[in-house]
Amino acid sequence: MDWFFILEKILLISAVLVLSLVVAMYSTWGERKVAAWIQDRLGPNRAGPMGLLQPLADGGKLFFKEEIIPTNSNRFLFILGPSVAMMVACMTSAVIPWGDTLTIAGHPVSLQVADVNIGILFIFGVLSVGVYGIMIGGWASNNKYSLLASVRAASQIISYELPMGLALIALLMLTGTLSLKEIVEQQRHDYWNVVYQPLGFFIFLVTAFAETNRAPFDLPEAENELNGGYHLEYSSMKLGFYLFAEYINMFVSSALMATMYFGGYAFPGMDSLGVSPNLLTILGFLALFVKILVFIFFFMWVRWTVPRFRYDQLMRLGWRVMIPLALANMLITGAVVLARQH
Amino acid sequence: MLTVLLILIPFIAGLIAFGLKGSGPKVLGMIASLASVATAIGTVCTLHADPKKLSFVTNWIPQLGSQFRVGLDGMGTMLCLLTAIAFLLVFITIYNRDIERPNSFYGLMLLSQAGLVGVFTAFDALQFYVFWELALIPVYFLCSMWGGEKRIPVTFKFFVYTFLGSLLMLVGIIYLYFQTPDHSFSWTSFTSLQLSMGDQKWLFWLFFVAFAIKMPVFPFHTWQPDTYEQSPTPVTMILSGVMVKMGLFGVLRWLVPVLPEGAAMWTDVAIVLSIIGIIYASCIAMVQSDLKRLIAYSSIAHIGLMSAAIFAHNEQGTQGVLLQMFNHGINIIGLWIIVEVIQNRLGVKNMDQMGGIARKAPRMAIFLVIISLANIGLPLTNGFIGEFLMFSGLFQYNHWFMAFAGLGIILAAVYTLNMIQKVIFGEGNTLTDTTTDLQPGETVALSLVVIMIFVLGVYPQPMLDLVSKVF
Amino acid sequence: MPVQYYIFLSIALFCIGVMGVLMRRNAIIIFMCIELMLNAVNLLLVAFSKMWADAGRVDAGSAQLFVFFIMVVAAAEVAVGLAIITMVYRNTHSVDINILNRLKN
Amino acid sequence: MNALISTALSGVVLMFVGLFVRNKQHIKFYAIAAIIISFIANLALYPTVQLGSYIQFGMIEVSKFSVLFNAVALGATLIYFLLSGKEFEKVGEHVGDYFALIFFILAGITLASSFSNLLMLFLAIEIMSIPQYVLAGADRKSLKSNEASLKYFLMGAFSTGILLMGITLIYGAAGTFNIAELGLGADPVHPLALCGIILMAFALAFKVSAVPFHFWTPDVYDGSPTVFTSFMATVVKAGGFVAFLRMFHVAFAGGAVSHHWTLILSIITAATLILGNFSAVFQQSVKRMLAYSSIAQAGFMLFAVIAVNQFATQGIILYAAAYSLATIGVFAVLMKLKDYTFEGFNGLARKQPLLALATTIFLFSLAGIPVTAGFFAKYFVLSAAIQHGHLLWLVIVGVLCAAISVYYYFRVIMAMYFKQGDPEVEPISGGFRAALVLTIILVLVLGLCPSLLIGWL
Amino acid sequence: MYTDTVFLSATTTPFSYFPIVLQLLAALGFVGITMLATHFLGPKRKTSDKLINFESGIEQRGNARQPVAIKYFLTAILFVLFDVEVIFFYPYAVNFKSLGWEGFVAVLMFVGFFLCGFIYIVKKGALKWED
Repeated sequence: MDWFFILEKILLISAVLVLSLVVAMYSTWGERKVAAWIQDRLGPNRAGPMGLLQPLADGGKLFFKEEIIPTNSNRFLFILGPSVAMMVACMTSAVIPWGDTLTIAGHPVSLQVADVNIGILFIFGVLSVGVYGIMIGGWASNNKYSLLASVRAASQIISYELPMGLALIALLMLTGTLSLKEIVEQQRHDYWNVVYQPLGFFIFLVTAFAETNRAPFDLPEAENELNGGYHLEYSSMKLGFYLFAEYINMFVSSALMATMYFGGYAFPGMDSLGVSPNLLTILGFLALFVKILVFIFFFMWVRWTVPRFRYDQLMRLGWRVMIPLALANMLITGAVVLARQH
Repeated sequence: MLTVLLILIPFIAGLIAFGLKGSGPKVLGMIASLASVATAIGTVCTLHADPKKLSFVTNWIPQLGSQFRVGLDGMGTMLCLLTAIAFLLVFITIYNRDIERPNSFYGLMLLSQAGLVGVFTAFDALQFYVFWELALIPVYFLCSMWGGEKRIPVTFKFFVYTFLGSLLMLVGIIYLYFQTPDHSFSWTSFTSLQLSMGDQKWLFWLFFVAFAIKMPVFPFHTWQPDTYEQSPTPVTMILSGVMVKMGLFGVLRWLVPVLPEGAAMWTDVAIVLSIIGIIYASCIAMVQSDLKRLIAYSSIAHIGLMSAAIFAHNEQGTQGVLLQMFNHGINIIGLWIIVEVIQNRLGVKNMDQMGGIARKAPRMAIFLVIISLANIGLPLTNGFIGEFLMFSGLFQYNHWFMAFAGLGIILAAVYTLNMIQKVIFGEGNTLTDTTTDLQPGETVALSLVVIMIFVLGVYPQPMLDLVSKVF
Repeated sequence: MPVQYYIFLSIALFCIGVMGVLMRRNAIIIFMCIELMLNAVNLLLVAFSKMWADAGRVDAGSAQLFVFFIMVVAAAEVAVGLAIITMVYRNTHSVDINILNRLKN
Repeated sequence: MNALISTALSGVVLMFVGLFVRNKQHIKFYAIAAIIISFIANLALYPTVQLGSYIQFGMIEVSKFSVLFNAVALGATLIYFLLSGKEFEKVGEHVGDYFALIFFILAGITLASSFSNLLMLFLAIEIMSIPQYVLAGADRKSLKSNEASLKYFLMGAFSTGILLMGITLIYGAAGTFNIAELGLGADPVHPLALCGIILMAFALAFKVSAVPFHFWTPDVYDGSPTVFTSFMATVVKAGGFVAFLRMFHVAFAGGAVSHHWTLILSIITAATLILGNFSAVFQQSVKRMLAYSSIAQAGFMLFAVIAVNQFATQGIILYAAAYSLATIGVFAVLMKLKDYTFEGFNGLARKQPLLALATTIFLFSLAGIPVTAGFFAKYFVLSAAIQHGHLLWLVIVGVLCAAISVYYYFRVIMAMYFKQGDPEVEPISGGFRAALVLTIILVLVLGLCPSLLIGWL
Repeated sequence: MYTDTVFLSATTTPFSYFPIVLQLLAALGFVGITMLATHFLGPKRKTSDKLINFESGIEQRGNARQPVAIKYFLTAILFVLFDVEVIFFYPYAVNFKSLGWEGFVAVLMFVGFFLCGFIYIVKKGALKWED
């Protein structure tokens, strides 16, 4: 056991967690700004310059709000729900390679918390726990709207997990590995995967929207039907956790898409720049961050542009369109890869 | 081929009978039984001329080494003849009776005949077992459908007893089968087995119980009086006249030759059981007021004597048994015919309600007396010679046994005479006054019986010649 | 880690599952206990697979394939089982298996 | 192999036939056609296997035995469709699905008769079981059906867990799933293997409802829709037995290991025989009586599992055929009656002589009376046990129990022939009569000439 | 054989999962501490009206935990089935280059059965939400 290794990992984990939280916080700010921009308004502009302190104010507010647990609810599950949601959101980032290795004092430091050989499966597994957070929260509230919303959310999430899994399989056929790090390294020397997998990327994108309950798939929290959805009974930081979890998920999904389809920390021509490896790693990290921001912007753009689906449309899209599409994508990928091999 | 014919005639006639209506079945039954008797007589002649012609072998289940193997020796021929005659007598007796659903009745009767002949002709153990069961099933239906009030439970008891016994026998057969070197069921393979004493000791019981139930020997007899009482009388005739011989036949053909040492070892036990049966049955017969039960118990006593004589293991005893099998069959059928007639006329079975029949029906009375005396074994009747041989055989084995068995003769005389007294003599009553004498059919049947009684009583030699032909 | 640890863990899980099946009355919980049994088996299979792979058997991976099949079959069972439990619940408003004894009469 | 493919495909086809064909009568015809095709496809392999068995993909072994057993199972199913196909419509709407499920069960059975790998054993058992859970609960409105389904499901899944543990422990001991290569015969027997064998014996005993793992059987058979009980209690049970038999004959026979399980299985067998028969005696409903009788008959089939010899293999095939035909026949008649108690049969002989005759012959066959198939079935399994040498006590128990079984089988016969009554009988179609006569003929022919069946082996 | 896979020959040890455990602990700590902190920080002025469920101002009637539409159950059940079918693709996808066209044909067959089931449930109306 190497103490430096542990220290390095603890620092990295803290950094990643803080980064996700900060990004999530500023996503709320960004979201409002984007909404304002699209709707030709100003958006938050009072707290700090350009309203930059607004997220802090919001966070503080959540901390100091009164915590309400309805008498009819199941107390333990009521608290467990948002905790699970938040935990899951924090865990997915563990296998994402944020950058190549830095060399600090002779020690190589990988900018990835854990390079496991089943990275994709890990994310997939952790993500599917996320549905429990919503389900437990909705059930524990003992409120008809919450329950309905959580059941809807559960159905929606599991339905879109299938095409997501199939889309990943196509990617897996292409790369032959489940390790995210290796996937990135492959793209560093080749075209980005999106070139080979445009359809796969599209499917993944759509399912990512559905998995994170983002518009136009935000039926679980459809205000006009469900009074706000599964977290209707929540207040203070528990509500905050649900909201944060959603934004962190959005951030992680963006990171994943960037990693798997858009080269991750790799950018074109990075190996011919001739700068020091450490600098290159930092540049790579910045490249990844830019990609992530683009995706986050895309998420927001869609939210304020596309209207919400009806539930039957949503299910039909998931089952009858996405699954066959993903299957076809998988088979075509397989055939093409095999054909090119011989 | 004659042997196969002996089975096929009643079998096919039986199947056809199910489909006939009106008087068709009984005509067919009569024709079939006449044909059977003719065939049986033919086999007797063939046996004397060329016994090989009576064997017939063909493959049945090659995987098991089981063959369809029929054949006849003196004993088998005699029993087939008895069967054919018995059925003929039954059909003659009941020719004018109204029977419900005659097609089923005659069909089942003929099928049971086929089963019986099959048992007597089988020289393959598996086939023997199959026919053993086949003879039982039609009788079960006959008793249950046309019998008395308590017929269903009583007949069922009979069935379960016999079935259980035969299953034990099946286990024995399978065990023996695995002992044979060529894995065969044939009688010759079985008899040439050299089994250890330890095996014979317990195998004996598997077979003996099956046969003892059928005979029946004390203490396996409890089904018998009830069944005889509850069965329709024509069926009782078959049961007591022919079916009980299956047990004796089984012992003679399959038990003693196959397990000689086992049989020798348990001889005393078997004889003691038989003698207990004789005395016990005779005693009960003496106090019996129900005519059918009385004859049933008398049958147990007679069979007990035969079974004891078999286990005496000597020439004379065995010859006596063989003779007596035929004669007892004839006599008991004669008795049952009279019982049937009485029951038909009076509608009762209790002897206390009878009496004075002699006056109203003298012919019947004469027949009853003759047949009863033959049944006790009076000299010059057919019963005498067989009983004499059996007693001398038993005497050779152990004279104490003979003495106790002889007690049975005296008791038999007592209850038989008592029965004659009660039934045909004495005061008549309103019921017996209406009795009419024998009808032609019954007269023919009884005359045949009496003729056989006297012929065989005076001149038993042909029968002795026949049964002495061993395979 | 030695394979014994896995064996003991699996057996323990399996026994917990068996006890649960035998003692609990709620159909869903019984069902979950059965799943626990299956997963104990899965764990053990993987452990044995590793054990035999270390012992030099080339086909030791077949045990891991077996796990896949168990998972698939378990899923099929889950599907049928959940459908049955839902059906029973809709008819009796209970998933207590004691209610079944009441149905008998 | 052919049977496996054709039954599985038939299942899929019937699923879709059920979707697209509205006329339920037609669905039945499709099913019958499919089973006939499967039957022929199965037999088409016979010339190939005559030269010897061969193993495919290291997973299934195609041998004369498997082909013959599949033929029996498919043939019995054909008879079942002919006799009871109409009853499917009474259970519910989804007739095509029911047929499809039955074909999937058949696929499991064909796998059970030919597996050469423990994985295939597991799959066979599961493919056989899962559709049964659904069939048991097919009558969604009936609480009894619900109960049967849930109970069957929980018990079945539980025994699957135990089976898997057994398989895993055996794998731990042997390092392979191939049943021919397990090589457990060494002395002393590996403790893991021993535990595994015992667990597997228990699990399989569960599936074939041997005492003391039988307790689900009466309730499940009683609660399920009668038409499916008929199938579950016959063909499927035979399939369970064939898996049992293959497992113990191929994998666990020989060497020191067989002593360990012979005693356990003997005790299970004796308990099954005694309890099954005695419980059957006290039943008031014929359907329940048949449920217990199926337990009792399982006892006889277990003889074949214990005794590892030629007679056992022949016996299991014959028993499967005899028992399936007879029980399917009795159930087919039972379904024509309104009242399932013994009294419901009173006087049937007068009203419907053919039904009564058929029932009588089937019951004779079940009781093991000669000239019916059941006699030789019992004969062969008893022979197998006697040849084994150390099981004579078990044989005697079996024989005594056979005598007891006569009691409850004959109760039906007595009711039909010797008692008065006016049973309510549904109208009988000509096709049904023809199928019934065909079944009678089959039972009798097998009773006269078992070589016609086992001669193929 | 199919056994010589990435799964089996994986060189990574259980230790490579250690950082994930660390992250789990960190996440757990963060969530726990935040929960506790907000519990103590916020005001507590509970009234009975505040603690009843909010249903748009209408008084709550009956238990909220009623069985929902069967469609949701059906979706869940179907998900379980299809998800494990998808699982089967993973080992194939990892090995598919070495399995070549033969394996591809086998998977085509598998997909065929998959689609059979899929079409069946679609035709059966299991995915029909429109009514």
